Amino acid sequence: MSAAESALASPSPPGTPWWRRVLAFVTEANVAVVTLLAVVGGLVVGALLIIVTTPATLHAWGAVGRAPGAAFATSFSTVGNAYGALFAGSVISPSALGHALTTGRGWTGVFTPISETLVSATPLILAGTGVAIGFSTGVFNIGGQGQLIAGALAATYVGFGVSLPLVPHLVLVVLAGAAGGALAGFIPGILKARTGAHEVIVTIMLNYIFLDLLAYLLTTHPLQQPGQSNSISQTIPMTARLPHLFGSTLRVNLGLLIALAVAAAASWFMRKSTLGFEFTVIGANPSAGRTAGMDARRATIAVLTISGALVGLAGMSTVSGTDFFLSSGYGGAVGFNAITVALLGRNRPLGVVLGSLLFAALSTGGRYMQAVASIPIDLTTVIQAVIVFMVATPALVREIFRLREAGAGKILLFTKGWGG
Amino acid sequence: AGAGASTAPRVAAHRAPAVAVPHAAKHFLACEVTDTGGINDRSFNASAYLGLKIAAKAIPGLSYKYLQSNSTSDYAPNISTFIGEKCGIIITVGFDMAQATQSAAKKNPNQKFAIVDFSYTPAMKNVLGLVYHTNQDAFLGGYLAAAMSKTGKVGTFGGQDIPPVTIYMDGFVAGVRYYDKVNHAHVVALGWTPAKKRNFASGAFAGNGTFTNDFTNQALGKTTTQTLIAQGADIIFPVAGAVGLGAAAAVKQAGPGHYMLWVDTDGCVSAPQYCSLFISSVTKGIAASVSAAVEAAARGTFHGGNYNGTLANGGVALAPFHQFANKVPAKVKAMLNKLKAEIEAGKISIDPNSYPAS
Amino acid sequence: MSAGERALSDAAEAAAVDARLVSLGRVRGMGVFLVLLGVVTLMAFALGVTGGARATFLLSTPPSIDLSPLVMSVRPVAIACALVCGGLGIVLLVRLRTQGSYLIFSAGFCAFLWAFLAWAARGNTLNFVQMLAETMVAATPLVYGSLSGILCERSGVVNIAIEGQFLAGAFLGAMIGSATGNLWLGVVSGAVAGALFGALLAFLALRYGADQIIVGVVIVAFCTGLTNFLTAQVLTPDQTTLNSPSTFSPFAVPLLDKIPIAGPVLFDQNVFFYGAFALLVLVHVTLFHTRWGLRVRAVGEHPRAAQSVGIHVLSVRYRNVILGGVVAGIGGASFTIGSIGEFSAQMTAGLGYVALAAMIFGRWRPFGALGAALLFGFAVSLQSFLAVLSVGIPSPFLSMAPYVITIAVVSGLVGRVRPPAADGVPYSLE
Amino acid sequence: MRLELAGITKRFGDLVANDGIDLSVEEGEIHCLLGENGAGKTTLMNVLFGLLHADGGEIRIDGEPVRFSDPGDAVRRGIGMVHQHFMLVPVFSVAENVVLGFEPVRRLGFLDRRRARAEIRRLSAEFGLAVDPDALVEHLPVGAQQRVEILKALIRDAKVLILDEPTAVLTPQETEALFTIMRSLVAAGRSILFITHKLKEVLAVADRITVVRLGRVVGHTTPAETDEDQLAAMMVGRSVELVVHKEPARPGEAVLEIAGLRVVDDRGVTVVDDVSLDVRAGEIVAVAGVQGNGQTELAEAVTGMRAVAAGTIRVGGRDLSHATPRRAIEAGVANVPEDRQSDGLVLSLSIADNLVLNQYDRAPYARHGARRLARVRADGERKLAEFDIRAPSAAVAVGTLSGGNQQKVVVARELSRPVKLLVCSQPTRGLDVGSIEYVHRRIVAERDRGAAVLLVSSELDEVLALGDRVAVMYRGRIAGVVDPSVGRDRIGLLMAGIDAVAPPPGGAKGESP
Ligand SMILES: Nc1ncnc2c1ncn2[C@@H]1O[C@H](COP(=O)(O)OP(=O)(O)OP(=O)(O)O)[C@@H](O)[C@H]1O
Ligand SMILES: Nc1ncnc2c1ncn2[C@@H]1O[C@H](COP(=O)(O)OP(=O)(O)OP(=O)(O)O)[C@@H](O)[C@H]1O
Ligand SMILES: [Mg+2]
Ligand SMILES: [Mg+2]
Repeated sequence: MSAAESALASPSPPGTPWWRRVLAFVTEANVAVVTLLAVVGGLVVGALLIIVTTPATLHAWGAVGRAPGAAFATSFSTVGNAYGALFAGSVISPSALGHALTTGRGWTGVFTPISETLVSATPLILAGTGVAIGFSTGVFNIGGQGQLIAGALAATYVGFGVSLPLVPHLVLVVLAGAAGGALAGFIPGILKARTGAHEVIVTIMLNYIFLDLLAYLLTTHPLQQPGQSNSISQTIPMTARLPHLFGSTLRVNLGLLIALAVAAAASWFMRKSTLGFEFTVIGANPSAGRTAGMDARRATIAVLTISGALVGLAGMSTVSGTDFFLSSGYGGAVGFNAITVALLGRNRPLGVVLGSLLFAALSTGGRYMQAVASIPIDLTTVIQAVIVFMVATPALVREIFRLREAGAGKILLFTKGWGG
Repeated sequence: AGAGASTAPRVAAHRAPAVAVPHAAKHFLACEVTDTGGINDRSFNASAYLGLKIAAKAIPGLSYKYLQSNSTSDYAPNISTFIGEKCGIIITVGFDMAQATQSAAKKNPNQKFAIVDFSYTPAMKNVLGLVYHTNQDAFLGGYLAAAMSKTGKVGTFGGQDIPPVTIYMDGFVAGVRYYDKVNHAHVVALGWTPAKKRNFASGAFAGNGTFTNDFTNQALGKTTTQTLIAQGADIIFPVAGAVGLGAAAAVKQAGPGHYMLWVDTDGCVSAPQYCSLFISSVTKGIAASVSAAVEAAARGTFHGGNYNGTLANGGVALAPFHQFANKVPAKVKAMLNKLKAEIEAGKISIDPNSYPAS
Repeated sequence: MSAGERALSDAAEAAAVDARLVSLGRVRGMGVFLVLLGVVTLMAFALGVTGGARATFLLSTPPSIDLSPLVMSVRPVAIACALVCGGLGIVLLVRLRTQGSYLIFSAGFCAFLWAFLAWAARGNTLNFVQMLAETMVAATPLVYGSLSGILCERSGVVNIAIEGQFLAGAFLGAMIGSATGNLWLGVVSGAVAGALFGALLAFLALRYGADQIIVGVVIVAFCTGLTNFLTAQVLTPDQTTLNSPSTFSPFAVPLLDKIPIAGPVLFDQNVFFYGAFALLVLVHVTLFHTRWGLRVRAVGEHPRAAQSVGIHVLSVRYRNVILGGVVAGIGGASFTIGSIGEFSAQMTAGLGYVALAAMIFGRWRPFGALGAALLFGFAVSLQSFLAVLSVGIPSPFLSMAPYVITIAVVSGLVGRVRPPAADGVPYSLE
Repeated sequence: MRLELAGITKRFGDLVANDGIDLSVEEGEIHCLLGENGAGKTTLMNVLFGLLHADGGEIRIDGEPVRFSDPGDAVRRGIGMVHQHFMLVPVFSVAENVVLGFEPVRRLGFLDRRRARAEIRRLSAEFGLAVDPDALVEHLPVGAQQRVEILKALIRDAKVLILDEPTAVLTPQETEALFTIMRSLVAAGRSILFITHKLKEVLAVADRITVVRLGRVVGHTTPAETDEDQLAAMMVGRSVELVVHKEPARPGEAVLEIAGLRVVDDRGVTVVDDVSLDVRAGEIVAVAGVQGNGQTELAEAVTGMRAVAAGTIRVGGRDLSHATPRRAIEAGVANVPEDRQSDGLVLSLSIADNLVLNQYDRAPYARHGARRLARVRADGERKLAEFDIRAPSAAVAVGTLSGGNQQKVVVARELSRPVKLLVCSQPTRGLDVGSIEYVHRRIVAERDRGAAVLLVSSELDEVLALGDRVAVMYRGRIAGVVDPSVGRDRIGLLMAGIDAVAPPPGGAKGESP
């Protein structure tokens, strides 16, 4: 269920004053509250990690007997700096804002952080939605990384391979990205349907296979940059790049809109489309689906293909949105973060969007945090993990924060096991 | 390979004793953006960072920091973050970052950059490209390895089939073949067979060799090395950054009579626990040239362009023998010095294909 | 007994299903595949070489007693193998019975492999023994990982966190082993690290009914981030004291190590290897022959049934998940103090997931998982030898070989698997 | 041993499953607990067995109050339970299942399988519970599985044995065998709490009877002082038609034509062997047979669920020999599957969704690939009323309904579209008299509407009550097609593969495989 929905669903008899209803809402373990507290929890854990691993604070705590005040002061300032940077780097930097307000210039500087956050949220939304569709059909797609690469490869080839005017070229590139990912998803799909090979195994293996394939293609004509002997691809032309939304300096681009559109479509698809319903049924009880005339094999293939296509779009969105070329370092953790984001969003596109924004903010902020406070960016991974831990166990959050059991908007988080 | 028009070793010129120049002394921030290998890769990222540290020692008031890149998509934002941080100079590491660096440099003509393992043609005003002719010292390493091998087989492998790696292996193989030629020996170099003709754009392989396709998976490095040893090699030359530690583990396990050449840095400094295995190291003066570039920038004497590290300007070198100082025959040492001189003078070829393979 | 009873017994026969049997379609597939392989062998390896080409296989390395190397003339060997391979394929097709089909197939496939190796090593020498030895080494962490998985999932808890437990074990093992200079302490702390995350999984999944796969996935993310973070913050600044442990060196088992081939392959390894096999036997025996094992499996198959005979489902699961953590933690330690020495970020390179695959592939049975692990290990070792023999296959394709082979086997031979019935299903009394 | 339940109350959320139930079981008696679906019988037994914890009331053994925190306690106090949904591990052997939690071990906790077998053989002999200790439970017919459950209780030396709807899944022979066992048990001084929906059985074996409805006790009685109609009325709270009223069939032309049908399972074993059978419009052909003799596979083949190896299946002239379930559905075949929970319903989905499970993508429930959820819901509510499915609304998950109502959902779905052929397998398994009456009426109505009905049932009463013709299957073949009037015994023997004329081969011992 979506946060929005649970907000409406908070059960309190009509005629209770609004503030009572608000109070009731914020003290019950509904999605919104739990997620918020999860974020708090994540930041707390992160803060502790900073304190116990920063020499300065450790030193201060060593002398806590003599100067307890100092210990706290140092800890606070260290954590404060770090998290200040985290915020400034991901949402808005107060100093930049102040500067802009006073001088009236440098507004782009004000919006850069949020733009960067949106940029790194884009592939997460797409890939996360893809994985979520799989989950809600009982298919566990760990192949995000592979499908990402496949999509990126296809988009790149079409990007430099063909020359067309902007619009048709872009359309082609987008389709190519989807197609590439779809192919990478189709493989485990068909294997599971025809031979029963478990998608978890196959998708994991495909991740490595695509990594190696990328490495190979990058040193091979035509992908490799001409005259370049390094494993680096040709750069895609302007016509194949997703246009920026707000001027050249802010990198947030059309990819974001595509991602949001896809999420909305997916939400509709899972809730209202007949195929989505078929997926749900087969995810919940394949044999019942079969009795009702559904084709479980076809559905399995379709699910993994669609799931792959969306992840492939994520690959496209990075190549033609921000990178414009491929190299061996491509991809990073997007494929795996997609899984976490899907879970954080409870397999609901809306949730995935929100989750992606949160994750993106943490990692863009993390970059700035490392630059300013020299706290390794990996801290944000830890924070992200803790958040999902807590979202996945509302009962725990309820206990820690003494919340009431939620009526409506109760959190139901599930995946299917191996399913055989 | 990579024989770029060697401009005068400008950078090296500034590596005189570091006297703190007042106007540079107040505050200067030097920044490094790592590639996906990470700051602790025991290879060019680490070396570049060492360069920053050296510069910081040399120049009071110089502070430094780094940003980790986890994927290609991080390069541009990492660079712009540092631009926002008012870094005096930004060191970018690896050809992966060439594009990001170039566009950032174009956008910010006053921002100084130095990029490791890449050179721009035409050269840029505010970017210093640092490239190293490591086939020169690798040639010496190959000769040394061949001379020290008891089994008549030496082995090498790379982290990935890319020029910064294979150029080492070319030199190494050339050195081995040269040894065979002049000593009528039959030492074989496993792990890399350079193609007669290099032609990347066509997609033909620049040779046929052993690669881990990974700069971090040390276990793979260990397996590969054990394989080389199993196939008879007794001296291993891994060209794969931290994966080399896997190689070291394997060599150590293989027991006495098995040794190796470390790469990029002096192994006895960067991986001291294995110093007893390192006959020598085929180094690449990243730290020195980076620190030189930083110091130049701090002193306001920075010029863009390209820097080619060679044996001649000390940009590449064969490291000291350390524990092998008296195990390496004097004859060999003398020969190495002679070869060094000849290479500097361009008197002998370091192209593997100019010598017959045995 | 009444006629009805008789009818029942007949009915029972009629209804009997053996889940372990492979379907005939699959047998047919295997047959066809073998025949094709036979043809390939003939074309590529027999006719594809010059008549006189010879390949030499080293069959003995120290410490085993000396065997003279095996020198083969490639073409005849390849032809023989082709015949065996194709022949067995035809056997499968004509007898079309499921019993023993795996055996026949494996035999045929081995014939193909032999021909392939002979071809790859033509005009060259292949250290066959070392190839097998490396297979073992590569398989070892996978054995730990899949055993961990089996321990958890046999009791009905999905443990996707193996990769994370590997990392934690590798990290703490290296750090403690290095700081104290005592490798055994390293092993212990590796186990502790694994156990901690096992406990976390158990706590969240069992006490709070959190989804096991979600918690697992997140534990991996958590461990990755944490070890990366601590490596940068704690280890790197103090590399020499905190992150340069020595490593367990192999020790040869007296006498046994003299056995040709088996000696160097099985009896000249380090403690983690021997440990893995000891553990393997231990888990198998306890799981299938003791009261403990019976109850664990009951809990994993049908918790309510177990509970209805007074077995405490949750405590069984707690125990097993934590045990699984211990095993995975030790496996993790083998990456550092059992192999390389120092810890480096994400050094487990996804092997935790491969171990998971091995467990599924091995049908949640220790020796099945061993088979999977060995297959994967062999593929790893094979690709590195092929690279050194420079057979002319682009190296990226060589490195994808293990993964391709795994997929081929999983879809070609294994097919649909049957996990413990209650695997991943949260359990609550009411 | 004397067992008393006093004022037992159990709530699930706001639903009161047991409401102050009083009950006592004397030593050496068979006490029947009777009640419609959802009355709270199983819940009560689970409380008694320590699987659930009562919200009120107490349990007394020989007058002394006891608390069962888990089944372990109950077992220790001599209570054994055979659950409605078997508590057996399918992949375990009989022996492993029986001794589970009670294992004989040698040193180091190694299982002593030999002792387990011996013990089981002893008990089997003592109480005539024929079962092979080494057989895998998943290979056993339900009757044998039931005996395993009983053995489980006996090996723990249960004084009071709870049997929750043990006969729901049994054939007449199996039921008879069970009764013999029950009698020998009470003869040995044990007492039995026996739950069933089948009034005949109650009257046959009960010493005393307690009837519950909506979680309350509505009365105690004995077989002597009551009869089926009275019991039915007590259970359901209204008078129930126990005999199915149907006019003699007026068969039309053949709708289902099966010729030389052979079905092979995925191991190559022939499970349906050269079966030829016609079902005509307006007639009900009941297929009788012991579980696992091919009748299930026959139904599956007809509904397109299972591949056909040889022969043809035609429905209304259309060849469906190699049809998918979907094509069968489109050809007008309705399918009430044997196992409603695993094949018939998606328990996690709403009633409304389940009601359109095979129509979800057709008008009026979908347009251009988009579902019309509002319409689905509206129709759901309508059918709730039409088929008298007891549920708060069509939006609730089917899983929360009791067995009877779940089955009504399946029937409602299959019958609310034009049907040429209705295939129903075990349509009333586990249902109470009220629901049975309802389902039977529906099936007959469908016949009279002119549909052909293929009814697969191991419930002899049902076969006799509904079938216009009875086809008996044995080992995949049709042992004979007879008129229901030939009577139970003849049909029972056919089911056992014994032609009535031939004398039954006596003394065959041992359970296979
Ligand atoms: N993927 C999703 N993302 C966010 N919220 C969702 C999603 N799916 C469902 N919801 C929430 O759950 C509610 C119920 O979903 P459902 O599909 O039943 O819509 P509905 O109310 O039946 O639509 P209609 O009124 O057209 O029948 C939706 O109104 C929406 O608020
Ligand atoms: N675990 C549970 N949670 C919520 N409700 C339950 C649970 N178990 C049973 N119920 C409800 O309690 C009521 C009594 O269920 P119970 O299974 O005892 O009925 P029953 O008499 O056994 O019916 P049947 O004859 O179908 O077995 C039913 O309405 C059922 O839906
Ligand atoms: Mg019941
Ligand atoms: Mg019930």
